Amino acid sequence: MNNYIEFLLYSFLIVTALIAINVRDLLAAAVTTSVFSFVIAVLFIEMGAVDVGFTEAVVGAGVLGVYFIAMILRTTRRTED
Amino acid sequence: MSNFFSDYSAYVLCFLLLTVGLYGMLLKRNYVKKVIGMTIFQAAIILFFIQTAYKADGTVPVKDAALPVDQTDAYINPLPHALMLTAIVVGVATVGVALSLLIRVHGAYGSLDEDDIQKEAAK
Amino acid sequence: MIAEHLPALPILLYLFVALLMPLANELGRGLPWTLSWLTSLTVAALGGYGLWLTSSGGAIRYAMGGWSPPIGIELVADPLSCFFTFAIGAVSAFVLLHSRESVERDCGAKNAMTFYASSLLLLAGFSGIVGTGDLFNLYVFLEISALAGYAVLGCGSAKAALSSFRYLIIGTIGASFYLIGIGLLLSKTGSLNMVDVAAILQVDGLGPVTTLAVVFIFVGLGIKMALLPLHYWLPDVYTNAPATSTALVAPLGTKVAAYALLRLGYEVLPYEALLADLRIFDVVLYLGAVGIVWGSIMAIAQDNLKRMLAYSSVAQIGYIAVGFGLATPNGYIGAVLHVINHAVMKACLFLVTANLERQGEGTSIKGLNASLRKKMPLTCACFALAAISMIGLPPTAGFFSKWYLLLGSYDQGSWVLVVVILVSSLLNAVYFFRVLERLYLGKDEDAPDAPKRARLPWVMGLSTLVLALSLLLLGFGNVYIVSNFISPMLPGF
Amino acid sequence: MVSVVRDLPSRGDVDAPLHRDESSVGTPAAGTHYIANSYKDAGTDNIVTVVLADYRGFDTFGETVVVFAAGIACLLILRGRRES
Amino acid sequence: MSRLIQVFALYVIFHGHYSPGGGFQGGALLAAAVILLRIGEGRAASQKELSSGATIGLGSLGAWIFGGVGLLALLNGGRFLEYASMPSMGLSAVGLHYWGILVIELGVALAVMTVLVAIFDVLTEDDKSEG
Amino acid sequence: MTTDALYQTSMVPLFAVLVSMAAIPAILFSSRMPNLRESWSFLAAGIKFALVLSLVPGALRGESVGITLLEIAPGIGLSLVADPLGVLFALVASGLWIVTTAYALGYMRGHHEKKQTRFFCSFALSLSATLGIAFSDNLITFLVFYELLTLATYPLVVHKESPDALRSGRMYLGYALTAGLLFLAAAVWVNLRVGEVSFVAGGFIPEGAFGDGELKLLFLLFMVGVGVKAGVMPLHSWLPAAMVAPTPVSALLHAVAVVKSGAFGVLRVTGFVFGPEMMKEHGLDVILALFAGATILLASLIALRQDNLKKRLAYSTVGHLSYIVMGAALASPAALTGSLMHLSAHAVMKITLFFCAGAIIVHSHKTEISQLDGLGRRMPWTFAAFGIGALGLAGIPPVYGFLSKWWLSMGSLDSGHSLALGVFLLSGLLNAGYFFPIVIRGFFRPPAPDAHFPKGEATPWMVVPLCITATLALVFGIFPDFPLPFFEIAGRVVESVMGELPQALNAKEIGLAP
Repeated sequence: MNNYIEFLLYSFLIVTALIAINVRDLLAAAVTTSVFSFVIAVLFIEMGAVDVGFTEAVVGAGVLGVYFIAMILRTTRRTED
Repeated sequence: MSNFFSDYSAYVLCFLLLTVGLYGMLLKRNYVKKVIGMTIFQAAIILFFIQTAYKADGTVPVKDAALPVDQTDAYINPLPHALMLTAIVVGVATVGVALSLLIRVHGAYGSLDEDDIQKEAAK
Repeated sequence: MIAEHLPALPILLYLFVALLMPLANELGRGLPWTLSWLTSLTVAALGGYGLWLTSSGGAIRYAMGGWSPPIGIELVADPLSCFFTFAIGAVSAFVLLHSRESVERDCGAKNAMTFYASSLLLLAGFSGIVGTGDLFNLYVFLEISALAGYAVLGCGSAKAALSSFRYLIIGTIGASFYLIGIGLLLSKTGSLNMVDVAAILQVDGLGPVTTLAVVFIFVGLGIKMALLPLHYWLPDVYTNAPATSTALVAPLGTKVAAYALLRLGYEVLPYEALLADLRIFDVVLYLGAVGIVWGSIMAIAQDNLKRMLAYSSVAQIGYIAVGFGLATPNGYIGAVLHVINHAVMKACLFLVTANLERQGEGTSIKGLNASLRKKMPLTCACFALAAISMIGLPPTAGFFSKWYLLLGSYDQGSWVLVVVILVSSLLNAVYFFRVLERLYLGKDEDAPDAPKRARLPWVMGLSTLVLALSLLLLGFGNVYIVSNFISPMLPGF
Repeated sequence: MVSVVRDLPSRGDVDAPLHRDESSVGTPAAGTHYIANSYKDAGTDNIVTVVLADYRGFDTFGETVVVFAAGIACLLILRGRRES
Repeated sequence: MSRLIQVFALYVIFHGHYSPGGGFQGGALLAAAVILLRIGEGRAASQKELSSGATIGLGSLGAWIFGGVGLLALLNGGRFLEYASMPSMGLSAVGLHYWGILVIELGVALAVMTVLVAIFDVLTEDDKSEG
Repeated sequence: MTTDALYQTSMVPLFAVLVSMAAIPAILFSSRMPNLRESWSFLAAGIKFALVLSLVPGALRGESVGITLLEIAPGIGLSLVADPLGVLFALVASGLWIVTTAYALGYMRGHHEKKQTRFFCSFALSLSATLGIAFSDNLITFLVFYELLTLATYPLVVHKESPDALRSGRMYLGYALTAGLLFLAAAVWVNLRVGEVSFVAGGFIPEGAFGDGELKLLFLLFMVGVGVKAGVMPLHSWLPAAMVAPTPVSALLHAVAVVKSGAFGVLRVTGFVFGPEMMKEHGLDVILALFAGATILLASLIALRQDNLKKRLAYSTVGHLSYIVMGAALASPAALTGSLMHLSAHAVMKITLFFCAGAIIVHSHKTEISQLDGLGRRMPWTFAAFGIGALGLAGIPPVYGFLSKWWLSMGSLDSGHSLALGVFLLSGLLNAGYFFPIVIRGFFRPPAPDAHFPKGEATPWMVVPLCITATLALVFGIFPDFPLPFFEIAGRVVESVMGELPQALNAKEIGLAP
């Protein structure tokens, strides 16, 4: 059972990572990165690293996302790849 | 196979995420994508550390009245966790600096794509 | 008191003063500048004191927080680390002393505080790398210095920001590789303390995981020290950054990474296995040799003086790598000595370019002409002296590192290296005399209507001069330095 | 690559070098030491907090400095530009 | 909403001794609260909460609180950050460690909050003169 | 040498080296007052010569005196020691510096050269370096001053700052720096294998420290290292190019100080590093002799074809330097004596010729030999001095050059390399062939119709020095030990290196020496 949840998380991580890297809209990429961070935070907690997971959730999904968005709004959403 | 999955799959995931991150940092032409690659790369490293700390049947490293601390195998190893807290902070800091550099770059070149900027710089 | 806390003091001093900068800025406009170079000077004094203490009394170990290693973090002051601390303090003191006007020009007078805070954090990171005895702590300081480094290299022009960003990406890869290496090591040894890890690896030997860890650590630090195929970030960064930043980072940054590699390679990772099974020293050696030739050739092809110096740095790092890879006492001595010598030479040369920029001369080599010799005789003389040292003519400092590297090459019976070292000296001569010729012999083409510029401020001249003269001092003092400070540190070969 | 993965401790292996009581040269292994002693040393339940703030407090000081450095760095990069 | 986060953040900081959490997470949450204010209610309103000019100064103060604890131990004859060597004020060594950790967590929280806000501020700052 | 019984500590060699360096600040500060500036040069030259003279009695007793300043590499001191060979060279260099200073004064002012302060500074520095080379006690000290000499003479070579001069300067640097590096490579190697770098009369490399092939390689490294400055073919081409320098530079540096330091280096390396026995044992003498012999003949042949006066002198220098090298290669007592005497003889004679060339250039602005027809009658003193020098270089008695050639020829016989004798004789003929026409043109050809010769002689500042050196060439030819005991010092050197004096050919018996 545990294995299945983990497998789901794993696949989700890889998919979000690939989307974040490849999506053509930077804003979407930033949001996907936040999602990625959140999912990996869940994985950390699942592995017993509660502190790390908590921090990753606050930072990766929260602060970093805000930074990315603030920066993208100030510059450009456009990208070639 | 299921044995391999439960034993080593997290390493494989780390490796895949490292590859994705590295691919983003080195081969993507857009600078924001490079930074995103960087966050993925760092998350993968953190995952690796957390993975090494894990103990089968271990509980979170917070003292539990029911589990005496001299049963050290009952608690997950706290050392990598502590290290990774630092590493996460370092990661955020790096991304912050990277983004402010990018704002500066965009202000002068009007783009965040390496190709455009190289064209601009060659002018 | 001071002796007891010696390993921690330089780091703490830099950190605390850096943290004071916002306050200092409120108290007085020139205060950040004054504080920063005074701090560096104090650190140099601490380093000197530490040298004196440790070269006779042995290493001082400092258990942070009172937790004895491997439970807590340990700092170590031994002759080698004190020597580096001294070098960091001394070189940066003069660069910072020199910097006031350039910083205000490049970053704006209002932002001088942030520049000096970043510089001090950079130096704190350097002295932390040098002083720490803990693998993860080293990573933390690596990142402190890296972040501060991206900042000081990326301020000023947009070009600087761009090259600094590229450096950030590659630098983060380097640091992350190092971190992966640490993680792999940790998973096999369960320890982060350098002495402890060394002992454990001595017993356990190299397995597949530890081998991979070694590779990651070497590649990571190789990026940080700009070893040949990993060097491509360097020329752009050094060329575009503000003058003071380059003068601060170029002499020290790559050297500190080299120091870390030296420490880890010889004292932490199992040396015999690295040497015999992995042959990683040979790899470093040949990369270094190729770097020497490649860097020198590229330097010849440059027209921008700063870019030329940057490529010359690539070549000089090659020397250090060669000394490191030789894995003989003489090679080791040569590498360490060259770290110091090159730091002083490069700091001096970059200060010269800063002086040129200050006087509005630009740094295109084609644009230099003999009128400079009359306008800035001191700067030109310093350039000449440093150039002679770079070429490696006796009795300047550069000659002696070459001497030891040659001895080491003969020890190894490596004729290729002897030839490389000799040829590179000639190549050095080619690109430095090209500049010297223009400075001293070119036509006196000062446009008659050129605007009169104010004289160079005396602190700028003084700093440049002190660095140039210390090249002679290092040259004549090399035996003293080697026999008192470097030889006691030789790892078992 | 496979040999490396095989050489890594398998998931949750309590006998991995990281989780031993002492290292192969007899020095205490830090992780285990932390679990056993943190409450005794600092009276704090959360072991990670103790490791972070006490045993490896210097790293955390470094971490705080990194944060500060990032702040300073952003200020310098975005505000510090050549006055032309 | 942002008040709620702030309360929660304080809980996180102070409860870090017993459950997951601590200075960094709490600081980050506080920062998130302030940033939320900046986004939601506009810059001017949130300046009352935490003014942009004070951020870096307060950040260095936070780091100084951390370092100050270390220095206090050092000056009192111990090693840097050796909490047991701080002036005891009637506390046992364990108690000193306990309080030492709490104080430095506060320092970390202050530093992290202010600096994260500062970074946000400069990232969203209007361009004064570009080029 | 520092371990010799006959060694004494003394600061004199150090002072002798430093005195001209000490003059540099004085020269710099008085750059606005040419007269004062030049008197500093004179003063330094005088003191330097006096200091060297004070070392002569010791040298005649075979003693060496000196001092080790500081450890420059582990176990290797920066040592300045005056032994007979060093004193011999120092005597030549410092003695001729006085004359050259006077001459340079006339030349530089007559030619209205620019940047005279830099000129005199570099000149003084070069002399310091030359004396440093003379008094170096070990390979590293030698190298230090050798490189210093390269740097100090570079500004002199490029003095004109014309594209031509710059090209020559680069060429000179390229050759000299490469040489220095090879020398360094050799020195480091020796240091590592033997653990010793101090010169010892008769050689200090023990048999067996190097394999035969290695020894040949080492010897080649050393010979290229010192051979560049000594102009041994094929390493000579910088020397004719360097003739773009002002004539006093060509005179003192490219006939005496720089090139002789190369030749001196050959003597040091063959006599004091390898030693004559090892040279013979491994056939090193043959290698060196082949190169030297070829250089002597080829350089003379090329000189024949040169029309530019200074170029012809330069090629003649290349040839004559190899006389010295040849003497060192033959390594018999007589040959070495000849070699040492030629060191001083060629210096005195060639400097005369260069002085004459400079006087001609400054006074009549003629640089080509074909333009000199009839000029001798306007400038009789100059051309007479030229004639004396030319006679000497061709080896015709009673000029000094005859003596050195005589000893060299004897040496080629008693060392068994009689082929060398043929080389010496043939080259003597060639010398006559390229020098005499100049004198003959000057005195006996009618001037070309469009030649505009000035009236009278050049300034006394130039004529007097060249007459002095010409006279010296004659005096030494008749009394080889008067006024300076060159012959006797040479005897001491030979004794220390070879362990014996030239036996059958004792000078006093055949009446060639008092």
